[in-house]
Amino acid sequence: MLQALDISPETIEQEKVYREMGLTDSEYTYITKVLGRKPNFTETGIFSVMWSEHCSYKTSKPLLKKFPTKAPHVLQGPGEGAGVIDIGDGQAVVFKIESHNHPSAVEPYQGAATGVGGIIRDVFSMGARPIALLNSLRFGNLTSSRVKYLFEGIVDGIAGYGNCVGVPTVGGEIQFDACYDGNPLVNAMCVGLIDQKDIKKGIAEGVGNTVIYAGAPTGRDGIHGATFASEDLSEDTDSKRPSVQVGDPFMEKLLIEACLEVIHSEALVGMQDMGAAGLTSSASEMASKAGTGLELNLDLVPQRELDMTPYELMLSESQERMLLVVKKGQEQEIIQVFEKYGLQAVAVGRVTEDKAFRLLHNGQVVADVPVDSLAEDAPVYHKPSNVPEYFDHFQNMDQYEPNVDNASEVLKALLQQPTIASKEWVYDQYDSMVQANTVVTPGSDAAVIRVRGTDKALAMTTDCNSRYMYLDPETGGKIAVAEAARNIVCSGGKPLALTDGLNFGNPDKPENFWQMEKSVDGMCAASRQLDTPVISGNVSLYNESSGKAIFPTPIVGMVGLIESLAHITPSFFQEAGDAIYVIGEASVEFGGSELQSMLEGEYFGKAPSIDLDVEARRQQQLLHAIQQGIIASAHDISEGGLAVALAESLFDKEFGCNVAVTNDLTVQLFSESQSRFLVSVKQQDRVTFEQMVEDVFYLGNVTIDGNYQITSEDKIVIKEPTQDLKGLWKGAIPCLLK
Amino acid sequence: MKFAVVVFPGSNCDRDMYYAVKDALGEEADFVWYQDANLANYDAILLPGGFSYGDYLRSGAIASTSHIMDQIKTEASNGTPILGVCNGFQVLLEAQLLPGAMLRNERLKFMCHQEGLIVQNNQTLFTSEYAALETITLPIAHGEGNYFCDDTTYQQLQSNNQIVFTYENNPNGSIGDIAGIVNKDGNVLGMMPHPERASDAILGSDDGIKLFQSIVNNWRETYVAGA
Amino acid sequence: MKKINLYITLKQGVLDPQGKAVQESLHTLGYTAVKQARVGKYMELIVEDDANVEQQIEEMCTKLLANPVIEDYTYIVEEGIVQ
Amino acid sequence: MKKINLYITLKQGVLDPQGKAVQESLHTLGYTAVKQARVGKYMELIVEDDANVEQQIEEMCTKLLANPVIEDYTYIVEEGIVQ
Ligand SMILES: Nc1ncnc2c1ncn2[C@@H]1O[C@H](COP(=O)(O)OP(=O)(O)O)[C@@H](O)[C@H]1O
Ligand SMILES: [Mg+2]
Repeated sequence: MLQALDISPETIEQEKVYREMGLTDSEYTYITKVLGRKPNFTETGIFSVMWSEHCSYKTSKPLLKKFPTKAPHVLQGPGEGAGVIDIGDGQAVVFKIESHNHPSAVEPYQGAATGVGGIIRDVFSMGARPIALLNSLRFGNLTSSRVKYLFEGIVDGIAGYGNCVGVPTVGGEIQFDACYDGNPLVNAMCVGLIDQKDIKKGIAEGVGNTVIYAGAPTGRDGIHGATFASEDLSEDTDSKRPSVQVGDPFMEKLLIEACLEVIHSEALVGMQDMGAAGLTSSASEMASKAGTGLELNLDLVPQRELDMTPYELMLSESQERMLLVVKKGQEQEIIQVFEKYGLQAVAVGRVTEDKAFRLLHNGQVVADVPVDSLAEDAPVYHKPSNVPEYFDHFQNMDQYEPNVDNASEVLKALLQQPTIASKEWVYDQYDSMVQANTVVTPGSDAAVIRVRGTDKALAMTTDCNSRYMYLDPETGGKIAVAEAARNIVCSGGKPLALTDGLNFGNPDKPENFWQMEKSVDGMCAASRQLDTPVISGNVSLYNESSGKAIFPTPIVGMVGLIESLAHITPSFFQEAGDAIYVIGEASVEFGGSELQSMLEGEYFGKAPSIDLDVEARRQQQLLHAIQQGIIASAHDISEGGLAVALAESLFDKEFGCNVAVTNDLTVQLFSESQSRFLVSVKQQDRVTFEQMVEDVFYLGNVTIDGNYQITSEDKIVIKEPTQDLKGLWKGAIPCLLK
Repeated sequence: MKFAVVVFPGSNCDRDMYYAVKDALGEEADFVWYQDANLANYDAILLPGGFSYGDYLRSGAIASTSHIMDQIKTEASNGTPILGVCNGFQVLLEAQLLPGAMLRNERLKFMCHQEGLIVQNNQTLFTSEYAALETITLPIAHGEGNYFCDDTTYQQLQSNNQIVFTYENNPNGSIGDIAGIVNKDGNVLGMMPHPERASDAILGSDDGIKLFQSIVNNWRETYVAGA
Repeated sequence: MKKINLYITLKQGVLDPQGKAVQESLHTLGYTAVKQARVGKYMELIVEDDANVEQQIEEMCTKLLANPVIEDYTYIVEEGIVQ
Repeated sequence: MKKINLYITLKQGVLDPQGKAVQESLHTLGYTAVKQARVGKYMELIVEDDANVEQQIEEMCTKLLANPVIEDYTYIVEEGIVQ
């Protein structure tokens, strides 16, 4: 760890000390140009974290620009703590997703916990009350003890933090694939609710106004965390371990209450959390956005440890800290609120006119750099991109057709694949009901949270099938957005907008950058077509271990509006006798499927195709039918195909079904063709339903006998007690962990 | 009737409790911050769930030493109905207003889901609206809900009819499947399941309403003549 | 300054699922020689010298640090700690 | 049998929210002489005599019992324990 304080600007240049901090030679030269002199040690550190990928998005910016971000209902797009969407009645929903992959690989509990803490702060820093958490997780195969350790620790960390702060964890998704063995992914999403008049931005306006530091004192935790997140995980990672931060959800809970109280004070000008790169990024970004400067006296910053240097104070990633800008003379009003909650709040600086970021320590100026050079004017790179060989090879392959002789056995095996199996072991550990608004708890397509005092509710989900992304990132990108929207629609909501968590490998490799480009292109196309603009997001690159990149994993977090509580639709069958339909046809599409992985041990070929026009039309028609009250249940067909969706729809009430399929049995049962739904309707609604929704095929009925039964050409091809299937599906993950 | 919802640093079911009283019951409720509390003017005291003081050391331990507990003890001896749910129950145990202690769940994991409960004693201030041995569904959400007491205490609980709720399928290892107990005088109830989260059918169960309704009805019978 | 090393353990007769889980995990890892594991708490308090520590520590333990229904405690006082 | 008393503490500089909460609570109770509190874990392992304990315990600590990223550990071996 770099500790030396007295390294002179000359030494930094001659011995290229800046490289250890993650700056390149040309970046260093650029800094000397901006400053007109050599940066000192503290300044070099400040530039290095602000120009890290994590803070500056220097390689992903050109791609992020492509996202559609505007729509009449978007009140705040990307750029603030979180995006904001109008939901009517003067209210708005605020949400964002964030990754904490690298810290979680090193210390699973604290890494995941602080990831949750960080994303919650992003949401309440806007003035919104956090009302829900979701997550999206990726692990290697649950056969190695290291993966099990990471899995248990990460789930425990998410639970430990979320449960304590009192924000329900209501949904998420998990996939298991070997490419995540050494590099698990932990993406956490937080959703907040706000009255539009209370929206606060992270801006340092008003020359002369006071900068207040609130929350936990600064320690030496997580120094260079942002840079750490911008490098490959390597053998070397061990030596960086002390940089892992520890979270204090109790402190966060107090911060939430205090911040949501000061939001109503007209003394408050702006507020931002201290996330990656701590005090450095929050302070400089607040000034940069306001077109002002900022002067901080570091001697006044609350400190947990003795003799901290300016470098350490500025780069620390201690958790549970906020930065506020407050009208001059009204500081006490704000400070008192924090004190009521036993929290420290201290004036540490002021807003200046000169657009400089100036730091004082022991009476001396220890850093003085133009604010914009840190934020807005950070370097941007246009990385070379190259089609990977594997892609062309996959595109030229014939459609893969699996060989299935015993449909029953295949179904049972599929239900036990960890990616498909019940995640109850996970979400039972999350308090999914605190705040007493959770109408649909985890285990459904999308979680549903009612908006108290109205007849509205919010549906939310995270999705990304990274196998498709690997085979064909552009198609995969479309599917990720479409699938998220499908899950919202199934629960009765109209998809509003999305937040993206872009997880990729090292962008310096042209093949990886190509994956990024194509994924984003696909996501853009789908979000345009489905009218779900991108309002916030996060980028995590360098997700590699032993030189191998993870599958491209751009996670989509989506929120939808359910206009009336009466529209809330379950994902499972409601009553025996109801008619079962599938919307959409299946074709020979098994590339990237769960079945392919199970039978072949790898993924290859083409991803399932998707026609966005068809997708949009089916979603609209299904949502309309739901709003008309003729849909008893709706579930999207995803991993494992129709056979798995059917089983999942039976489990809750342990019904049976009697379903007849025609044509190729394997395709009908297991294909992962897109834009399909499994729905049930009351017998008397069948005619209306068939008139309202196109591409529907009647499959059979829900039965009371508790047997999952499928016939093909008058022969029974599967007949299994639902209870048995449910037992396999529920028991798979606990069994692997034993 | 006027309820106090006591808020400790780290309480997080305080609002849920408040809305259960206000919206589902239509009664009055105030949040009472642990520091500036005056509990004398309330007809019932609710200790909500959450993680007071982060559940550091032992759940409920640090809150149980705060000054407001003196007032709560006074009110308890005055016969004021006091309900502690989840963390509130843990606080009551640590404050020795109820006997026993809470251990970590047998399987060491936090758990959150609906559980079936049996109303073992419907002759209390809190349960008179339930039928004897009625089975109800309430959510649980806790990591330390494994109720423990020594044999003597357990026998006393039994012989005094202090066991109010038991689990149908013991989720956490509690002695005697105990989910909730009342003090000897019958005015202090501690329970791990969350009745306040079961106050609206849209949330999966409204079996919790009768508990609050019992408190109100018993108060009316005692204090509101002819009601 | 004095340093108090405080050990809090579950009472005999109180089930210790955490200890059991530790033991099982150790067995899984091949350490089958471990016949029993119990998990408790260890606290270090730094206390000002002039304080009447020995008397106060008993109080602190019974009032807050240990729960007598389920826990036992012992402690060791180290003198002359320089902070 | 041997008994191993194992003490696991957070590394210097690692945030100890639990210790902080305990300290503040002790202050509220009037024990203001307590200048610092740190909370760790204490484990007692009973191990068969023939086991090559001293060597194995190091392994057990680094592999399972402590997380070297944020925790330190020390232990004492007591010989000749009769169970
Ligand atoms: N990490 C998780 N956290 C919380 N809930 C989860 C998690 N993983 C899965 N779930 C729950 O299980 C449901 C089913 O998961 P999944 O099979 O991925 O659904 P889908 O394919 O419809 O997105 C999710 O919608 C969610 O409610
Ligand atoms: Mg789904």
